Amino acid sequence: MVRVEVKLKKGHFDPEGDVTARSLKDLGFPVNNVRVSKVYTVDVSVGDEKEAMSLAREMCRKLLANPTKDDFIIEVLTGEGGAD
Amino acid sequence: MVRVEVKLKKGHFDPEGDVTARSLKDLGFPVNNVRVSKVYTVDVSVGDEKEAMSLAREMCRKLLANPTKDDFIIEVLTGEGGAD
Amino acid sequence: MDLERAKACIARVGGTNCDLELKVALEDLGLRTEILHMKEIVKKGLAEYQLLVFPGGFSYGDYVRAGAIWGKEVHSKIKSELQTFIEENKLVLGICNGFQVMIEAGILPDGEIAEVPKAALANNASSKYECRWVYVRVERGGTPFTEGLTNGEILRIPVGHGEGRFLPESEEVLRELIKDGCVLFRYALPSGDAADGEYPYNPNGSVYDIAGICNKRGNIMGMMPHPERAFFGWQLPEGSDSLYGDGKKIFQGIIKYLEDY
Amino acid sequence: MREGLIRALRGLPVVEFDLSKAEDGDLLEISRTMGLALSLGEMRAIKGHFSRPLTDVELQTFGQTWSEHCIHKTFKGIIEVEGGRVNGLLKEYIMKATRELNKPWCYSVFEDNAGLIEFDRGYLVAAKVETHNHPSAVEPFGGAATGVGGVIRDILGVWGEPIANTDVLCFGPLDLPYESLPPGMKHPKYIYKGVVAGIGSYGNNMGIPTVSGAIFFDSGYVGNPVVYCGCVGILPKELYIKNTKEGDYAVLAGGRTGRDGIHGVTFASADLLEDTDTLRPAVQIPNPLIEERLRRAIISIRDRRLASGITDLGGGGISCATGEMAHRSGLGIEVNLDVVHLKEPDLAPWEIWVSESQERMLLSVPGSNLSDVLEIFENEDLEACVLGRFDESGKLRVRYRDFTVCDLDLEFLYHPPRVTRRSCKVEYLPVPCNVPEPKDITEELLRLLSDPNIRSREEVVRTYDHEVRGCTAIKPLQGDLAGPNDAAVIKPLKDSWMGVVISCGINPFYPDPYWMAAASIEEAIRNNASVGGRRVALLDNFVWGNPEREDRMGSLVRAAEACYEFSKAFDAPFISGKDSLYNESPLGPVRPTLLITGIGILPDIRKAVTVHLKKEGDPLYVLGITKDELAGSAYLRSKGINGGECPKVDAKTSKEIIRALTKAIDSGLVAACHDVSEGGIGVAAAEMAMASGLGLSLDLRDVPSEVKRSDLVLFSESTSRFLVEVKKDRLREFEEVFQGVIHGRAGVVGGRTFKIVGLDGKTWEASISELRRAWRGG
Ligand SMILES: Nc1ncnc2c1ncn2[C@@H]1O[C@H](COP(=O)(O)OP(=O)(O)O)[C@@H](O)[C@H]1O
Ligand SMILES: [Mg+2]
Repeated sequence: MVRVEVKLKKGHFDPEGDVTARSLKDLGFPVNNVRVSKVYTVDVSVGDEKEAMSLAREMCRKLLANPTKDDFIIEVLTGEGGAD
Repeated sequence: MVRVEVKLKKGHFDPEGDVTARSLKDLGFPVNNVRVSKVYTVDVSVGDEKEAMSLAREMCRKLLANPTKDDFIIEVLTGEGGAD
Repeated sequence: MDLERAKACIARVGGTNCDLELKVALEDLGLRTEILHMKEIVKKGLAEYQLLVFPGGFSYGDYVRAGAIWGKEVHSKIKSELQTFIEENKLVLGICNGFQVMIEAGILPDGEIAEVPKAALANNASSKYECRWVYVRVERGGTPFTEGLTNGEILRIPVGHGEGRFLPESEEVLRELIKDGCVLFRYALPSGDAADGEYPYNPNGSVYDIAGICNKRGNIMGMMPHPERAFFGWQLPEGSDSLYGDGKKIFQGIIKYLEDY
Repeated sequence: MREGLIRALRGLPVVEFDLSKAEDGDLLEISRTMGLALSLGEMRAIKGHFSRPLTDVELQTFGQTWSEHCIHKTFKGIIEVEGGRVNGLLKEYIMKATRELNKPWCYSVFEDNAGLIEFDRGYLVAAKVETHNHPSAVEPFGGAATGVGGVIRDILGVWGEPIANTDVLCFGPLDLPYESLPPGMKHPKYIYKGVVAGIGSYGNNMGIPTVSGAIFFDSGYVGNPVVYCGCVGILPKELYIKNTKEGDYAVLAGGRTGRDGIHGVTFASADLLEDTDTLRPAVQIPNPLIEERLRRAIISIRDRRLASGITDLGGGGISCATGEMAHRSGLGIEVNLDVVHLKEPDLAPWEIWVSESQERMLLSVPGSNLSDVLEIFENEDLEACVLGRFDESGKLRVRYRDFTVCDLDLEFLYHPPRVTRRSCKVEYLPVPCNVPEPKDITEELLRLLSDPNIRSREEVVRTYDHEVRGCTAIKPLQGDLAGPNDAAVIKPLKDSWMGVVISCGINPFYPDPYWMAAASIEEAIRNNASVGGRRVALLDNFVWGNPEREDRMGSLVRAAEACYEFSKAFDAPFISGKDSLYNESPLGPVRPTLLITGIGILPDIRKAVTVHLKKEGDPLYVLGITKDELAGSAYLRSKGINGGECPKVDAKTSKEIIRALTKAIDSGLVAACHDVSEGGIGVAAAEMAMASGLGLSLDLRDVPSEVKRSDLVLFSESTSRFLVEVKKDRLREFEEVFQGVIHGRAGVVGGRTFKIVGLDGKTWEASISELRRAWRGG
C-alpha cells in the first residue's frame, strides 16, 4: 500500500484553496490560508518497500503528477489496513 | 496549521479511484485498488492544539465533509512550515 | 394570485451559468423574472418573490464539493429569510448545481435547512461529466412542480453534470422519501421502466434512479436534469414540430401554482 | 555580459543597457539572456534607432511586440520562392481573397481580436480560433484550459457574448511505447486525457457549450501535440464600440498579475527542444471562476455603453494590450505599474509588464463613466485598477515608483523590420500505390470504423457540456445513438429562427500541402452545407514547424496559395485566423496542420438536417463523383501504404452540388445528410446507419464513380461528396433539383443490416450492432 500526496508547487496560486479559505472565513473561522491537495491511496502488489517506493515514483511521473506544477510526497504504508 | 483529510467512507464506491486504478493498470502497474481523498492544509490563527483540533472538526461539519459519504482525519501540525 | 403580480427570483453567485436560459423559459410563460446576485438577495430579501430558483452552473468553481460553498453561504447569509419563504408556501426550485446547493444547504430532503445534510450528490459513477438526454419518469404528478403531469409519464430532458449521484444518508432516509411521495423524478429506460441503475439511462449511478426530489409539502424541489434546456421543441435532439418540449411541463406547473397562490 | 553594457538604475529593480556600445555578439547575448527571442537584425534595428540606453522594460517590450505571436513576422514577412517573392502570406493570399470578395456582410476582418460578420436583427457574430500547443505539451490540463480561456477573452475583446466553443486536437498514438519517448516528453495518453479534461472543465465552468471539434492521432504529433480552441460570440452591432479617446482611462480587471506565464510569448516561438519540465514559469493555472465573473461584468459594461474600447490580455500581457490599444486608436498612453494587483509582492517592473497571467482584460473608459465601471467590477467581486490614461503623445510610457521606465514611440514599435524567409518548392508527386484487393470488404470496414482516427468520439464529447445556454439546436452527437453530426447549429437569438452553423475542415494526412488546404476549405464548407448552412465565413489556423527552414516554408506557401484560390473559388472569405510556427521537438517538426473553421448561417433552424436515417424505404443518394484518390486516406494509412493520388478539389462542381443540396434542404426534400470524408462512402454510410439503428443497402454500381474496384469506391476520399437520404414522396422534386448535377441513387434505407452490393454484384453484409461495436470499441 502506498500513499501519494500530490500538491501544487510552492508559489502556484491555488484557486480551490482560495475559495475554501474565503468560505471558511465567511462561516466565522479564523482562517488565513488553505491549500488543497489530493491523496491517492494505492494498493499495489509488490514485494518490498523499496520497490513500492520506486513504483509510486513512476506512477507520479506517468500519471498522478505533473512535475511542472506539482510536488508529490510518497509514503509506503506497511502493516495492516488497506484501501477500503 | 491543521491538516484535514476528507475521504469517502469505508464501503462507499469511489469512481475517481476506480478510474485512476484502471489507468494505472493500463500503464502496466500491478495495482489492485485506488482510493482518492482530498487534503486541506489550513492555516488557522489559534492558540493551542486542542482548540485547533476542535475548530477543524467544526470546519468539517460545516463545510469540508458531507457525513453522508465522507469521513475525515484531522492532524494538527505544529512547528514551522506553513501553507505555502 | 394574478400572474402579472407574481415574480420569480433566480439566484446567482460567481460560477452560476444557467440563469439566462431559465429566465427565458419563465418569461416565455409570462412570469416576471429577475436574476439576483446573492449579495443583492442579502440586501433586499425575498419578500417580493414567490418563486426562488437555484440554477445550474459551477457555483464557486464547484470547489470542495459541488454546491457545498454556496449551500453553506445560504446558511450563513439568508437562512431565516429562506425559512420564512418556505413557510409561506412559496416555491423553491433547484436545478443541477442548484439541486446540489439545496442538498448541501440541507434544504432537501427535509425542507428544514438542516445544519448537516442528509444526502449527497456524489460524483458520477462514471467519474466523468455526463452531457446527455435522459428519460425521466414522473413518479408523482399533481405536486406544484408536476401539476398536470401523470404518474409514469416520461419526459425527455438533458443532464449535464459531474456530480449527480444521489446518495441518501441511510436506507431509512430513502424509505421515507419514497413513502412520503417525495421522489418526483426517476431515470428510466425508453420503455418507461425504471433504469434500475443501468448506464447510461441512469447517467450517474443515483440510488433508486433518483433524478429529482421534493419536500413533504411539495413546495421545494431539486432535480439534476435541466428542464430549461428542453423547454422549446427545437431544443430536442430529434427536432420537433411542436413549439415546446417536455421541460415546459414542469414550469407550467409552477405557473399554475402561482396563479392559485 | 561585457563590462559597461549594463547598469542598475538608481535604486530600482530595473537595469539599463547601453546598446550603442554593443557589438553584434553582445546584441545576440542580450537577446538570449533576456529571453527576447529577437534576431540580430531586429536587435540592430533597435540599436540603430536609439541614441540613449534602453531599460529592460523597453527591451522586453520589443521582445514581446516583435514576437511571432504578436506581430506575425513570418506571415507578414517577405518570402523568397522559386522565381520570385511573396510579399506577405497574409497580404498576398489570406486577406487578399477577402478583399477581392468584398462581402458586405463582413463587418470587421483581420482587425480586431476576432472576425465579425453580420447576423440577423442587427446582431454580429464574432469568431476566433487559437492554438495552445506548447503549453498543452508541458501541462496538458492547464495548457488546454487556458487555451479555451484565452480564446473566450478574444470574443469578449470584441464585446461579444460567447455562445459556443470548438476544439480540434491532435495527439501522438495512444499506444505509443513509453520507451520511444525522449526524456521529459509526456506520453500521448497523458496529454490526451489532460487536454480533454482541460477543455471540458473550462468550457463547462464558463457555461459555454463546446459544440464542435475533431481529434486526430498520428506519430507526427508525439513531440508536438496540437490544441486548437475556438470561440463564437454574438453582439448587437451598435454595441461594437471601439472609440478610445484621448483622456480615457485604461482599466485593468480580472485576475492578479504574477510570474506565471512570463515569457509565454517567446516560449511559444522557441523550439520545444529542452526537457519540457524545466519550462516551469510558463505554466498557468486556469481559473475559470474569475473569467465567468469577467464575462458578466463586461457584458453589463457593454450593454450600458460605459467603455470606449476593450481588448484582452494575451501574448505580451499588459505591454501588448496597452500598446496595441493606444496604437490602433492613434494615441499614446502612460501606464502606472504601481497599481497593478499582484499575486506575489516582489515582481520586477518588466515582469509585471509582460506577465501573461490569465483572466485579465483591458478597457478604455471615459472619465465620466469610470466610477460606474469600477462599481460593476466590484459587484462581481473582481479586482480592477486604473492602469493609466490615453494621451496624444503617440508614445508608450510606463511609470514605476515615480520613474519613467519605458518611453517608446508607438510608430517605431509597431513597425518592426520585415523578415525575409526562404522557401523551397514542396510538391507531392504521386506514385502509384498497390493495394491488394481485400477478400472481405466488411472486415475492412470494421477495421476502419475502429481506427483511432475514425472511432466514435462519444467518450470525449459527452464530457463537454454542449447544451448549456439552451441554444444548441443541432448537437455534436445526434440522439441517444450519438451519430456524428457534420456541424453544430446554435440558435443565439430568442426572437429569430436564424442559426449559426459551426463546422471544421482538416486533413493533415493529405500529402500535398496545396490540395490538403483545398480539401480542408472544401470540407469546412461541405460540413456546413450538410446541415443546411450557407454564406460560410472561414478561419484559418496554421500549425507548422520552424519557418526558418526552407521546406517548412515551402509547404506553408503552397497551403496559403490554396487558401487564396479556394476562398475565392468558393466565395467564402477569411475573416480571422492565426498561425503557430516553430512547432518542433527532438522528434522533428509537427505534421503541418491547417484547420479551417467554417461559420455559416441557417435562415431557419427548423430546417436543419441531421445525420441519422429517418425512414425505412427512403432512397439514398450519393452526390459527387468518386475518383481514385486515396493518398493519405484512412484506408491506405490503415494498411501502412503510401502513394496514390491526393484528393483534389474541383470548386465548380463542388459548388454546383452544394447549391443544389441547399435548395433541396430548403425545400424540405432531405431527410438526412452526411458528408463523405475520412474513410469514404463506407464509413459515412455506416455512421448514418449507426446513428439511427436503421439498416441500409448501397449498390456500388450506382455510385457515380471512375473507380473500378469495390473497396476503392467505398474508401476513396474524393472531396465534394455527400450521402443523402431523400424523403421518398419527394423523390421527383429532388431529381429535378439535381438535374445536371452529379448524383446517383445508390441505395435505400431499411432492412436489418448494413448491406453493400459490390461492383461485381456480390453482397457484403454486417449487422448494425457489429458496426457499432467496432466504432465504439468494446
Ligand atoms: N494567419 C492568419 N490568418 C488570418 N487572419 C489572421 C492570421 N493571423 C492573424 N490574423 C488576424 O489578425 C488579427 C489580429 O491577430 P492577433 O494579433 O493574433 O490577435 P490576438 O492577439 O487577439 O490573438 C485577428 O483578427 C486575426 O484573426
Ligand atoms: Mg487578442
